Amino acid sequence: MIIPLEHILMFSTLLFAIGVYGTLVRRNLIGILISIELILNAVNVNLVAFSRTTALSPDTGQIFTFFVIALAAAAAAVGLAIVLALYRTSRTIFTD
Amino acid sequence: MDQLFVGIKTALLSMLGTFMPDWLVTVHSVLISATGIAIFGPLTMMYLTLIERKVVARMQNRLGPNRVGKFGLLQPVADGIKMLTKEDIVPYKADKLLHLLAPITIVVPALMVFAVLPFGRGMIAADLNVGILYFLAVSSTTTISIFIAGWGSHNKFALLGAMRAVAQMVSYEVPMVLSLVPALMIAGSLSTGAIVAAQAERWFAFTPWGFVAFIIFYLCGVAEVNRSPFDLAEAESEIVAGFHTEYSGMKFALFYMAEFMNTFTISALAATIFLGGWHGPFLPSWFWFLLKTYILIFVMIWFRGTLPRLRIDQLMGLAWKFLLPMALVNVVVAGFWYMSSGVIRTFGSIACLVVAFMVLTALNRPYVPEKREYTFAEN
Amino acid sequence: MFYGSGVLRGMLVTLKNMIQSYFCKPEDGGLFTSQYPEKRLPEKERFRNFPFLIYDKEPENLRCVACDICAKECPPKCIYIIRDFDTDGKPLKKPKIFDIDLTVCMNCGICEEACPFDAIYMDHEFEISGRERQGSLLYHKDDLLKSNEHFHKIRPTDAAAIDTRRQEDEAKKQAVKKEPPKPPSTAS
Amino acid sequence: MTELTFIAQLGIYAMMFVVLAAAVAAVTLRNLFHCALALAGVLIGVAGMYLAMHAEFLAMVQILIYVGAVMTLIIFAIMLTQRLGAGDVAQNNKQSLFGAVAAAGFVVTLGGILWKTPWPVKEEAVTSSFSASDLGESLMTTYVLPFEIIAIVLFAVLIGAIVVARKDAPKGAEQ
Repeated sequence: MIIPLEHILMFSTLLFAIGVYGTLVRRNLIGILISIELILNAVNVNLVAFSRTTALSPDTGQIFTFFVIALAAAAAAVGLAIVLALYRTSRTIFTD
Repeated sequence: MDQLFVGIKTALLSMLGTFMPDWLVTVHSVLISATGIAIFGPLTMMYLTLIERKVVARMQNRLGPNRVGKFGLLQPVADGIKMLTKEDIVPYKADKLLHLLAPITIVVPALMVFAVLPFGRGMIAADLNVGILYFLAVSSTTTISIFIAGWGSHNKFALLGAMRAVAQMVSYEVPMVLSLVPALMIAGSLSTGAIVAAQAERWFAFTPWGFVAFIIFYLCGVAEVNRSPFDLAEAESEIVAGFHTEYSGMKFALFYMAEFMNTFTISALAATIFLGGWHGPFLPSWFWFLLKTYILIFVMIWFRGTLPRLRIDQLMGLAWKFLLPMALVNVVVAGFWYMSSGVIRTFGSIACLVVAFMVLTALNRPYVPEKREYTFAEN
Repeated sequence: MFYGSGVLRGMLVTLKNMIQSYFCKPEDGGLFTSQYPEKRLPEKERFRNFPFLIYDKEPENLRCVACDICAKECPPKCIYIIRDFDTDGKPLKKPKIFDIDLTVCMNCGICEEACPFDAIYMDHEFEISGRERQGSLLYHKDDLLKSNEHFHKIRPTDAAAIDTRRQEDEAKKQAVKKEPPKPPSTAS
Repeated sequence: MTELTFIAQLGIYAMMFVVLAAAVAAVTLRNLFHCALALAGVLIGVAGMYLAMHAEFLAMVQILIYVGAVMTLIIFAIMLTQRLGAGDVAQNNKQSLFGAVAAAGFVVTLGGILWKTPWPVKEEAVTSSFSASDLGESLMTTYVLPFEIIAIVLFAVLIGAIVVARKDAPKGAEQ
C-alpha cells in the first residue's frame, strides 16, 4: 500500500458524499440508481483499504466486497425492472 | 531461434541499462513490450483484412485483390490511406462527444487484451495471475462502446444494430465463461502462462471435455466478435451496417481494426487454452503460437465463406438452450474426468458428453412452420 | 444425419473449391478469371459495338451515299447526315457531315440491317472514353471511317459474304452494261 | 526504486481525482446517457484503485460485473425510457441546495473524525500477498454459507426482475 490509509478514506468519504448528494437531488429515477451505485462503490473501496492495512484479515474484506458487488448488481437489476414497469404505467420516470 | 525476441529485448535492456538508473530500465522493459504489441496489433489487423479477402475470394472461385503490390500485399496500405483520406461525416443531430468516444472505447480494450496473450516461451507482456479473468473483463467492456456507437449516431438502424449486438454479446458471454471453467479447473490457475505450462504433455483439446469446451468457446468467440454466421449486428442486408452505420473515414477504420484485432485475440486465446499455446515439437515457440492462431482465424474466415446468417431467435436459442447446458455438463464431466482415472475416465466422459449432445439436439428441434396449403380462388 | 452434418458438408464444399482454385486447370473447377488489361479474351465474331463507316481502299470512296435511311431507322436518333453538294449545287452521292453521338447510340445494329449500300457495320472496339460529355464522344465522319480490311479482320465470315455478294452485283451490272437490256418482249 | 513509488503515488492520486470528477459528472450532468458513461468511468477508476491496493482479482471482477453487466442494464433502461435524443431537461429538483449542504456537512464531520483517529496500521498486513487462490479457498471454506445464500438471492432476483419487467403481463395480473 503505497499511499497512507487516511487519503483513501478521505477519497471514499468524498465519493460517498457525492453519491448521497446524487440520491437527494436527482429527479430522474435512473439518476438515483446511478448515485446508489456510487455509494456502494465508496463502501467497497473502504472495505478493501481496511482489509489491506489494518487488523481486518485480507480475505474477509475482499469477500465482503464480493458480496456487496453481487448484491449491488442484484439491486440494480430489480431497481431497473421496477423503473421499466413504472415507466410503462405512468409514462415518465421523474420523481416529482 | 526460439528465444529470438526475448534475446532482442534483453539485449536492448542491457544496452539501456548502461547509462540509465535501474528503475528507468524497468519502465523501458514495459515500454518495449508495449511498443512490440502496438506494432504487432495493427500489423496483424491490416494483413488479416487482406487474408480474409483473398481466402473468401478463393472459396468463391475468384482471385481476390492482386492489383496493389506483388500479390495484393500492399492492399492494406491502400485501404489505410483510403480510410485516412475519406471525409469523416458526423450526423447533424448526433451527439458529437459520443460519436467520437465510441471508436476509441472499442479499440482500447481490443489492444489491451494483447497484454495477456503468451506469444512464446517467456514472451508474455504481463503474466497476470488473473490472466483469463482480465481477458474476459476487458472484452466485456466492448458492449458499452457498441451502445455508445448506436446511441451516438442518432440513427434508427444504428440503435437497432446496437441493441442486437449487445443482446448477442451478453448472451454469448455466459457460455464462453462457463466453457473456460473446466480448463481453468484442471490447469489450477487463471494465468495464461500456467495454463500453457499445464498443457505441456497433453493439449486440453485432446481430452474429451477439452474438445467440447474448445468447440463451445470457439463458437462463442465467433459470436462475441460479431462475425460470420452470427453477424446479425452488422447485417448488411437487414440493417445497413448495424451500429457503425453513421461512421466513415478514420472512425470506421477504428471499428474495422477493433473487429479484426478481436478476431485475432479470440483465436489466440482459444489456441492458448485448448491447443497448447506455444507448445510444439521443434519449430520456435512463437511460430507455433502464430501458426495455431492463424489456423483458427482461417476457420473463422471459412465460416464466413460458407455459412448463411442465423436468425435472431436461432442465435439466442443456440446460446441459451444449447451452448449453456452443454458447457454446464462439460464442467461436471471435467470434474469426473479429473477425479477418475484409467479406462472409465475417457469412455465415461465421452459417453456422458455424447448423451448430453443427443439430448440437447433432441430438445432443440428447430422450429419448422407447418406446411401451408394455398387454395387458389376458383373463378 | 447428426446435428451439425449439414454445416460440415457445406464447409467441405467451400474448402474443395478453395483447394481446386489453386491446383486445378480452369476447365475442371479451377480459376478461370483472366487478368483483363494484360490478357484479353478473344472476341466472338458476332460481338457488336458502336457502328463504323466502311471505305474501299481510300477514305474518299466510302460506300455511304447519304441516303439517310439509317438516320431515320435509328431508334435513339443518334445519326446526323448532311449530303454533299459539288461546286455548282448539284447533290452528290456522298455525305459531307456524318456524325454519330456514341453517348446516345445503344449499338443495336438496326442501322447495319437498314443500310442498302453495306456502308455501316458494327465494330468490335469497345474501349472508348472521353474527357467531357459532348465533345469527344460525338464521332465525326473521319473518326467513323474504317477500311474494308479492318472489317475483314474483325468479322471475317460476314465480310467475305458481303464482298462476294458485292462482286456478283458488280459482275451483273457489268453484264447488263455490255449488252443492252432486251426490250420488254411484246408478246408476254 | 523510490522514484517508481513516487510515480505510482502520483498515478494513484491522479486516478482518485479523475474518479471524483467523474462521480460529480455522473451526478450533475443533464444528459442521462452522458452521466451513465461518467458512472462507467467511476467504476473503471475504482477498479484501478483496487489494483493499486493489490486486489487484482477484485478489480477484474468489478470490471466484469459492473462495467460489463450493470452498465449494460442501466443503458438498456435509459434507452427504453427516453426518446432518442430527447431534450436535456433539468435533472435536479428544487432541494438541490439543501442536498449540497447536507453532503458537505457530512463530509466535513466524517472527514474530521477520520483524519484524527490513529488507525492501527499493521506493517505485515500491508506486505502480505493475497492472491486469487487464497480468496477462492477462503470463499469455499470459511464463507461457504454466504456463498450459497447469495446464489439463491441472485436466482430470486433473476426471476423477480423478469416478472416485474414483463411487457405482456399475464391475464390475471392486469386489473
